[in-house]
Amino acid sequence: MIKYVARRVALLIGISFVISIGSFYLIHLLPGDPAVFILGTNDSPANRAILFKQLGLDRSIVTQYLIWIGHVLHGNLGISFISHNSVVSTIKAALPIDLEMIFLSQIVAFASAVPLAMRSARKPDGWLDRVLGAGSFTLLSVPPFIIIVLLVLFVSIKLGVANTGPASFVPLSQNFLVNLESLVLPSFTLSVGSFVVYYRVLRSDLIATLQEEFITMARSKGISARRIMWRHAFRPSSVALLGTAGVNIGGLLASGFVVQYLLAIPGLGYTLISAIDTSDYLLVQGIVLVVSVGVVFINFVFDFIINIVDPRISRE
Amino acid sequence: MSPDSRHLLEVDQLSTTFATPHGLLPAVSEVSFTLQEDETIGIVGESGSGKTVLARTIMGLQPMTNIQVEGSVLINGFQVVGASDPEKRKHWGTDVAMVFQDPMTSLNPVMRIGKQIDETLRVRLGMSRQSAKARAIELLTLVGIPSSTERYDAFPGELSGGMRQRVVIATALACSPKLLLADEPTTGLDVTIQAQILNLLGELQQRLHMSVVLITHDLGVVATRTSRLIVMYAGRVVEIGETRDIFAHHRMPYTRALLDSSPRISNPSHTRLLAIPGRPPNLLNLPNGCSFAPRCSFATDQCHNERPPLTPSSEPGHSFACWNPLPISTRSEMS
Amino acid sequence: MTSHVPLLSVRDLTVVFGSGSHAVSAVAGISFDIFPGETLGLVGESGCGKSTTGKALMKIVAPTSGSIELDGIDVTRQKGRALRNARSRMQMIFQDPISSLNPRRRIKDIVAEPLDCWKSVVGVERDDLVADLLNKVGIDPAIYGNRYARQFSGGQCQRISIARSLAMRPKLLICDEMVSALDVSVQAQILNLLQDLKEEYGLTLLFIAHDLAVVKNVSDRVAVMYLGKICEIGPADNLYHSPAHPYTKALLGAALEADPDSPVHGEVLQGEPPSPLDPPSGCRFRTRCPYATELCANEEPQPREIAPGHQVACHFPLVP
Amino acid sequence: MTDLLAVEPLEAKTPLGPLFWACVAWLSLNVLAAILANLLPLQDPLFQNYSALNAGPSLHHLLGTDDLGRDIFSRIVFGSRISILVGIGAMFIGFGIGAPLGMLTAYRRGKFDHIVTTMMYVLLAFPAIIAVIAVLSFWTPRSILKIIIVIGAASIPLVYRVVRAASLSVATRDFVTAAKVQGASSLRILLREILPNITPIMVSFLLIGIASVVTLEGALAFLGLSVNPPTPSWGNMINESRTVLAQNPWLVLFPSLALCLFLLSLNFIGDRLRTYFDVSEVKL
Repeated sequence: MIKYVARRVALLIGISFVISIGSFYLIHLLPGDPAVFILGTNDSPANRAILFKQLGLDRSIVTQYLIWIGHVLHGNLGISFISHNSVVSTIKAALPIDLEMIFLSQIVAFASAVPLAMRSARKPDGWLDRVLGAGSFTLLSVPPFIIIVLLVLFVSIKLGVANTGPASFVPLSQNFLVNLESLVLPSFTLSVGSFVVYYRVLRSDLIATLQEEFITMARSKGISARRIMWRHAFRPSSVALLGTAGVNIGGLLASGFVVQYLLAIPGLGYTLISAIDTSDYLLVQGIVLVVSVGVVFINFVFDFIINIVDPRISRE
Repeated sequence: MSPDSRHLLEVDQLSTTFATPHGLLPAVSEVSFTLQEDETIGIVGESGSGKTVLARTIMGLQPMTNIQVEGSVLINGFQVVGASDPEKRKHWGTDVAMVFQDPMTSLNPVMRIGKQIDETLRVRLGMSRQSAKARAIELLTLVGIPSSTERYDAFPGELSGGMRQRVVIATALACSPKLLLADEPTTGLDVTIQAQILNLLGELQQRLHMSVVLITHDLGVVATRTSRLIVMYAGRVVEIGETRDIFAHHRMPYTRALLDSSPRISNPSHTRLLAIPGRPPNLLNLPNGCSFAPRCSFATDQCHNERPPLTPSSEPGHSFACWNPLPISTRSEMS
Repeated sequence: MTSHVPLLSVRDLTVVFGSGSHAVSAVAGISFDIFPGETLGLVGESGCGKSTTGKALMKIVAPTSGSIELDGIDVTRQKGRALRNARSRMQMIFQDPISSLNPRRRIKDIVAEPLDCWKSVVGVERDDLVADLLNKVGIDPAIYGNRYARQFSGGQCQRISIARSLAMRPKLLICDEMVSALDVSVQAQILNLLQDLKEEYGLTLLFIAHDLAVVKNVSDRVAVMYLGKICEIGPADNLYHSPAHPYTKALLGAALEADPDSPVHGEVLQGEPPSPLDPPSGCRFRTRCPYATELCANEEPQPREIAPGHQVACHFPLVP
Repeated sequence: MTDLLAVEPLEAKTPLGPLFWACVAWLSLNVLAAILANLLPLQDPLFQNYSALNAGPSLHHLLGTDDLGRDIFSRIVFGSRISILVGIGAMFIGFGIGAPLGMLTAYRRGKFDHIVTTMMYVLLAFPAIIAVIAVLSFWTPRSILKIIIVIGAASIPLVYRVVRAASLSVATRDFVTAAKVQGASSLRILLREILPNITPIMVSFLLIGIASVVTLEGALAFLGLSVNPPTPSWGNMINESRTVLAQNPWLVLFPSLALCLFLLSLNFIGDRLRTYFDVSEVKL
């Protein structure tokens, strides 16, 4: 187990290293002189000197990377020449909104997917299973950007529900209830995609597990159906669910981008798209780095949980 | 067979039929037999003979959908056929328990073995956490698991096949059942381990006064360890009687064929086996008469058209289902 | 019936899986000969290395050291075309009949596969040969030749496997647990078929199985393996009648006969085989052996002849 | 004895069903319309009819017009070209590189497999969508070819993983060993023994993969990171509609419907094929 964790940590560090190289190299994808793009309209000799010092643009590419990663490891992602804000403080302001949205959506998704998958698995091909099967399959084909547009169209515009439309976001620190209201549609949109995937994965694994011999064995001991479902079937069936959830977090961030973009919620996605629009390349680079490492780290945490849930995995 | 001993298990005209997309599949048809206290009965048959389905039907473990069970199964006075799951739960574990074929799949892979045993004790007997644990360790010792206190916390994956089967037996015995159904308990285990497990089952049966139904495809397993024997073919009992009578004076050609086609250690090498041609019938498409007729060298028109009933032979309790039985005192080439 | 020049000669064969602290010697230095026309049975419990031995002979797993000579030619270091060539003189039949055949191919193509690989026979001649092979194993090529493998039962699949393995007219056929997945009645058919074809094609067989009765039935000589080593090898009737190694005796004592009058084994071998990761010093069987002494722990017993052709690796062989 | 060798009938498969064929028909119609868009009697998707701004469905404009008076029906047909082109193009790259690599490593095993699989695992951990957005925002100016290359490259590890897992479950079976033993060459084993057994799962994954790529392209277009207006695509039509959501809901409903039906057909066909060929033993 310790060996397994050590191997995973090594892999995590390795992947983060690869991500840092990728993020670093992004600015060199710009055609021509990166300084021109980064400085944008603020291209003056003075700014140019600051930028060259900050990024070491006149040095070799390896030295540039070492300078850059040195700054990054000290928590310094540079200062945007477009907005004149530090990249780190911009990210710090935006990130909690994404986390709140993801948190809310995951609670809804798990709380609905787990019990429904259990009921479906108990009677595969029963009416509930058929309805949920067809419904979840259809929802699988509706991208989040369509869901949110339709929700805004029907809920905010046609029904006129307050605090749900575009630009109605209120920060958590300002007003808790209004904040929740303004996040209902975005979180719901994110939870739909998650629910569909979690429900389908857990349902099929539960059905497979319930046919295993050890479930028959548990029944023959005289244990109730409910206890068998929770104590015997759920845990071995949840490995794929947790794996999917870990991978899904990356997808959630992307869906979050779309939702924030439409509703002008100043999370990471909205910030990212605005930065791309205003050619604020240092900010884009910073967000890409933070989000990528964050997603990889979340995956790592899920891997770790899976290991605790199913001891067979680290034993191989 | 003293007349005053009780019948612990009474199976009467039991049939189990599955509804499949390809039609009705009669896995078990009109099986009847009884079992006394402390007795061990063997059920032998090849794959598709219905022996495993029979065991599960006796337990009442079959799923409720797409299945039709007729007849009666009385265990210690409890009617299993038609009982609801909550009713059956009260008698599972305490009246009847089961040992499954594959110890690799019959234990929960993500639950410590001790927990799998004391779960039964706590749920069924209402024992406290501590006393259940103590009892579970006792049971592990009883089935011959060395250093059982440490093994209590092991996961099934950390144990060998033989050890796992011992754990399965310990779990089955947790509530001291009166009847134990053992479905191929040693298939897949090595010969030396198989001998250990069979000896263990024999010992426990005597010590705990259980009745045992031993289901297997291997005539060697039942030869010395059962007092009576049932031979099944295509879901039906084709011969039943005392084990010695079946081996020595079998009347059904299938029983003979089964004995003749098994290789034996006592035979000189390169002994030509008397193989049965063909293979077991498709249960979805059974012949009208005797199911064995298409492979039988004695088959007549009657065999192909009319199903033979179980007919008593000369020994008490010995019956066979055949229109053209082997003459009474033949013994096959084996001895 | 057997000549004195072995067809296959194996010396000090070892197969090691993994490396470092995870190294497992699945086969730990075994030597034996197979003479033309005979059947050598190889028995042992799971994990003893008998299947690995068969795979190492076919070079499906790479032997770590030792030599394998087929017809006087060392095939151990052969590679590429020379190896493929050597393989056509040795063939193998596997345990799982269903998994041995590609479910998406017609059986006549499956049987023809070796011929197509080698382009040895083509056109009408090829089709005739395939038909002949299928007839030999009791499958009518006109009716069944175009069916897919997944439509056949286990016994039938094993027949098709046999037909395929005979296509290149191999000298040596390695049968790895080929009947253990089959029902008794079907198993007897396959064993009889194998016996018939062995005579017709003049085959030499290495018959690997865990079932002592089956091995006895088909073998001229039998080798018993335990934890990667051969502990006893000798003529089948002789070895079964008077086993000299305590393990052979225990194995035979634990075997079940379909006879109510056979003795119930009172004393069975206790414990389980030790982990091959960390085998015992000296004799590998000593941890379960009732006769083990200090000598057994200190010194590994070497095979020695106790009767003509009967060798045993034990310091204290049982005398009949 | 031969007369007793009864051959089992092939397991009667449940037919693919009318819904499956309806999806195939719908998909074919989409693809055909996209290819022949220039030849069909459609209005110019860029022509702005100022006399009919934000008009609802009518005989002249079957699905109405947008805020610039452009014909929605025509724009949907022309917009499908982008989605279909990106979907097929990206999967061409993904399968072209990922599939042979996956088959090879699964068959060969050993060090080579270990290195490639670890590398792919690293790439897989990198959130693909963010990588795609990042590269597209820096690699300017954007073009449809660049979008195809970036999405295609991001899909390689996914395709690799699926194909390798499928090949591995085949390569470890005895018939592959048997072929080796009979002297078959590696190429012959890959093409004759392994490929036919993984084709069903590859086809099914290809369809579901195209659906995912089309969704991703839609999201990129919605964020304004795909092809630039005025060239229509399903994603940027939905994007443009959001400013006039209250006035003209048709503008969002029709392209959304077109996209969802397209995705649903792909997913449904892929899913049905998977159950039809019974490839459930290989986990995706």
